[in-house]
Amino acid sequence: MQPLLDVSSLTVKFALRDTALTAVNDVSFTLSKGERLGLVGESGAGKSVTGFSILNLVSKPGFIAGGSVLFEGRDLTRADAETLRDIRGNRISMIFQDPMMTLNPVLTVGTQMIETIRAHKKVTRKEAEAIALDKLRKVYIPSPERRLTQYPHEFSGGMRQRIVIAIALLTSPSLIIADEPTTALDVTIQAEIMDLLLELCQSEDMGLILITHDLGVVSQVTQKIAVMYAMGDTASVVGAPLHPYTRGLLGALPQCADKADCGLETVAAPRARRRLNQIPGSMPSLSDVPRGCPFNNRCELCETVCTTTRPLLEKKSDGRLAACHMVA
Amino acid sequence: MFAFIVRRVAQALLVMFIITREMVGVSVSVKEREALREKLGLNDPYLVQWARFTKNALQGDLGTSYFYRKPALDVILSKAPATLELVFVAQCIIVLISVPVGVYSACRPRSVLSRLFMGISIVGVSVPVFLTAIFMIYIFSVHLGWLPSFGRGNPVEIFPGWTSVLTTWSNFKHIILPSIALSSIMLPLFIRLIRAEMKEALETEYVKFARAKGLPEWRVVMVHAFKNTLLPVITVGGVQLGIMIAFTILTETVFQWQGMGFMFVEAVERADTALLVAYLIFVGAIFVAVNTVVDLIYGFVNPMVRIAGRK
Amino acid sequence: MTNQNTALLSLRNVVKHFDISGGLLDQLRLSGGRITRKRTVVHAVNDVSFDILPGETLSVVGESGCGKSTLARTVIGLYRATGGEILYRGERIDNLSDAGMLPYRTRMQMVFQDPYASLNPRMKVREILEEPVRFHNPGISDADVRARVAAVMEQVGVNPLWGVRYPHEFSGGQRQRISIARALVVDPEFIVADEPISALDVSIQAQVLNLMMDMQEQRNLTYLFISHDLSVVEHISTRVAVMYLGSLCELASAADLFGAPRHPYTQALLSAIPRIGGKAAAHIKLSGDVPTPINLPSGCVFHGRCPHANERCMREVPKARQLANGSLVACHGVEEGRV
Amino acid sequence: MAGLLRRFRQSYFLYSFLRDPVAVTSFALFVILASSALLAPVFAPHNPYDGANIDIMDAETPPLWKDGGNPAFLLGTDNQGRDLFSAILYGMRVSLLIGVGAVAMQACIGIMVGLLSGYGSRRLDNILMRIADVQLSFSSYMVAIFLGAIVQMTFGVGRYEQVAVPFLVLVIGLAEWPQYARTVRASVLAEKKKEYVEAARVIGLKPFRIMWRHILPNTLTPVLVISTVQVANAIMSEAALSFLGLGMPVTKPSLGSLIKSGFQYFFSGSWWITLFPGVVLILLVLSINLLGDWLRDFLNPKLYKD
Repeated sequence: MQPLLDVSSLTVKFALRDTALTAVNDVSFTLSKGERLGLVGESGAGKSVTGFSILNLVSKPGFIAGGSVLFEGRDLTRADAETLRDIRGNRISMIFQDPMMTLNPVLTVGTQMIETIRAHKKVTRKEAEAIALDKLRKVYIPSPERRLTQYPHEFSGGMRQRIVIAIALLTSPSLIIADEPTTALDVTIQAEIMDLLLELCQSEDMGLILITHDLGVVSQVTQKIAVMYAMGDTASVVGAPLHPYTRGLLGALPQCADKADCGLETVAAPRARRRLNQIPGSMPSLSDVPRGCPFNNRCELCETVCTTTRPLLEKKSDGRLAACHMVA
Repeated sequence: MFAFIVRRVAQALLVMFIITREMVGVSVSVKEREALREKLGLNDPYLVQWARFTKNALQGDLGTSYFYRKPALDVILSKAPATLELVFVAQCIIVLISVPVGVYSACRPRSVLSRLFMGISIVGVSVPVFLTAIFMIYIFSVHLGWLPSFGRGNPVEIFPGWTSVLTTWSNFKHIILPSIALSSIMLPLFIRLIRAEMKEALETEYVKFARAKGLPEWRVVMVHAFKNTLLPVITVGGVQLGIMIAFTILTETVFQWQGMGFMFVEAVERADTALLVAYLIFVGAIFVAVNTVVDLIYGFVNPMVRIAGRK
Repeated sequence: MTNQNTALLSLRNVVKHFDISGGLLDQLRLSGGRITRKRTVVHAVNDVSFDILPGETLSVVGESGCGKSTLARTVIGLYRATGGEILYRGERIDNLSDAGMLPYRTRMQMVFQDPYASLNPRMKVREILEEPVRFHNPGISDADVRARVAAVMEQVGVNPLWGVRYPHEFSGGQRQRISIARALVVDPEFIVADEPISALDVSIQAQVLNLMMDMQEQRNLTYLFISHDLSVVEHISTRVAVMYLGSLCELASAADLFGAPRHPYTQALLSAIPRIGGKAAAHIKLSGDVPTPINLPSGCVFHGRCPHANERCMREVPKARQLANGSLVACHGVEEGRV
Repeated sequence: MAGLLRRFRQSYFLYSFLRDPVAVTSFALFVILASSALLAPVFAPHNPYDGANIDIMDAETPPLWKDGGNPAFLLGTDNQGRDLFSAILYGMRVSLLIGVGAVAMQACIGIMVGLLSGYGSRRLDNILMRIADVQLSFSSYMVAIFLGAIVQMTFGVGRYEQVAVPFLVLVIGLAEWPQYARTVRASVLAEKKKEYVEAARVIGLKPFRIMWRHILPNTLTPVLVISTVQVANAIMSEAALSFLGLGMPVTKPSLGSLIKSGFQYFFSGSWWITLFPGVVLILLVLSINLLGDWLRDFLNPKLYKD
């Protein structure tokens, strides 16, 4: 059976005056129907760009320079505008980071919902309104009839994100791409929204790509995790990470330094004042990513081969994928 | 809403106070000053003068024009329609051209046409109104002979006291050049403003979200982006309208357009102070009125202001 | 409550309100044909009392808008408290003039959240670091200033030779080191850190946290650490204070608070932290949203969302009471043994 | 100094300037115009201020290449027989002087008011901004025209000539300062919220020092950007006033008064008296506007993207 989404060797570049910077280099992953994937990385790792390039929505001056995105067998990187428009918001929906910025401040919530339905389905306003009300109930918005006529600023942050989720659900898509959906929200609200998202994905059998920097969130919601570092894809799973970057990242988390339940055997034994395991240096900027493995200048396992050859994502001994020369 | 109205009125009074205060003491010339002073009561303290002036002004008496030997307000009211008509037509030109051009060049910033528009607009900002007017007269009236070079033709009275050139073609021809000249200075500003705001709106998250929702492109541009662009454009538009009334002075001088601006320059030459004062007060009043209307429209377009007003 | 004499800093019923009603005109409202004057006041911090002991790290956690940053700025003297007292080693500092406050400026310093906004973009790093030294030590020689600044830069892990650069030439983590260095050059004993790592990436967060802990060890610093990240707080703190809507809910040692939270809000907050490998479904669901601090709920500020709220909670503001293990909890339910 | 020069030569500023042909061309144009204006006494073949030099018989001589042109007068003469080329150089000098002077004055008042208003108490801010509002609600032209009329009336045309330049600087300066005040105030308010200002307060620095040393340098970028546009506007304002007969007198002409003096002869055939000063005025304003445009794009990275 073919997967729902098959991203292979996706490369995204940004055109500057003289050169093109590579923002996403040769990223591959697949997602089957109803599956949930976490895309994790620090800021600048290219995870959001990857999310947008699935819908072919990379904003200028960015462009998809290579690879393919097969969705239900169709390559979206080569699809024409009409096909793309038909898939966006219909088969694949997106949820953005900041619900404050995502909803248009001068249009009512009702307008923004109904226009989405009518862009994809031949229905009357009345019917569209009924669908909108139904979805608002699904995301537990109280008194949805009244809410339809209100403007976004009349809602609280958590409510707004529920509305964005309701908009994503309008056309019953088979895949939702959520780009940091809870980063702008408070902890308690964040937990509610993640619960809601998980519940809806399970009940509607929707696929989910969750883009986030929070390993904790991802480990609770998704079945697969891909970790990105400086435009690359260093996929592995949190349970017992293979790639040195993922291990370092986990070791840097206070909750993993404090507790031993992260499945991370190799984290250095906590010193006197529970020093955190730190990755030295910082993420390279896109204009000076090192040759070879992009992580080599911060990696403690680095050898000569790492500075010359870029490691490819491959199956390691226990069947997991990792892009690293030093992991068997 | 209440605070808004109170503030507007207070501001208007302040503006009027400053105008009138500055002007009440102004006299005609050194020679005539002393004689006039006593007669007009200019030796009274300023506040007394001001109070008297304001009292008269509130009763519609802005003094008497020396030259016309008529109440200044009457003179102005007879000239106002010509100026307002000119401003109106110029404003129409600005809206009709700046919106499509601004939106287009924001959507396609790299296209040849956009660059051309931008190039023309910066040249447009750099040419003074009176030079545009002179050059246009030379080309279209003197050289080609297509359009009349000055005056208002034979305006038709459409209401009592309101004569218009908009009703017949031969009259309308008179307003073409002046209104283009008048719009020439503001048009580039508006194109650039709409383009800049539109470009900003096109890069917002909600426009990206609208695209991700699969909306047709025209809806993304005209509903999601353009509606948000309107807010700053309306605000600036209100201020610019006031400035445009000031520019009518130049335009009307070149085209000898029988409006308030032309009258103002004549009044300066004739040292007709009462008329000058009345003119400034009248223009100030128009300005305050326009700004109030603009604020109301702004509140109508922007849901956030509407809510704040409701509280 | 701890003895006043041993505390480094004591807050006594500190209140901070902001009047955001604007000018007189904005306050006037036309209601029912009559003009009324209405003030809009943000109740950012309400009646908060606690002590900070020398050498400890006291963290204040809470969701955005709970007043934790306002509290930090009131303590350091950026805001003037509306009510209550702040004592530094037993001396009142909340009512001092700028001149009177000057001696305390070298003893208390602050580290800010945004590494991009907290350094003046038009000043070189060296100028940024030298300014406080020169200001507080008039007549100090250039060589001494340089030596002091270089020593601190070395300590925080920024090469002193980079002092000639401007802030924009540094990465976020390095800037935060410079920001810490600026606080340290005057050799303070108490540092208020307002979300010092929340703008940084995870791998950089660890670097900065380690640096802060190292500095605390080397210089025997006391921290007031403001954060919304509970796992960071658990890691770094001696004691933790939880705030909700400007009020203190619970204050306990880190082990007690994270091991056995008593206040219903603390319980809900802790259950919401996404734990790696944990189960998502165990969240305590809170109904509704955080009310605005403009119109505070009556009684306990949490009653609208609290699963244990009863009639008394709506009526009466709970006082912080000390439990057997030394924790402070402000909850009628805990007091009555319901929770 | 040498180090500074080297740093300038390697700077991104110079690099992107040189890569933009429009910026380089307009800069060159501006330098040529400005230097020939400043050195007018050197370049100009005649002194238009010297009445002894002017012969009314030379009036309305067409430019050199037209029938009846006189080799002594490259661009012809005006209605009084002055050499137009010399008059333009001297006139441009007056225009530039008034433009730069007026902007310097606007900037001084505006920056002071903006700083006080942004960093001072809310009451002071309210008062200052209300004044600026009132000032703005009258467009600068109107204020200038009105004051011009008053001053000309009180001084009389003869004495007005002597005070014309300082008066125009004053009137255009006074008319437009709110632009600066608002720009500065807006960026002071934005900077004031930033944490580096709070950090300076935690150090214990005095408000004046924070305002001067920390906030002011960070508000200068927008000031620089509007300054170019304001110089162009001031030159245009002066020209407009002169065109209405309220600016520079014909005996000491600026570009605007040259255009005015030629206006009445324009349609009777002597087009050059208006055309040449007009073209120079347009070129001068255009070159400044283009430079300002480039500077704004350079300093505002958000706009720089396209």
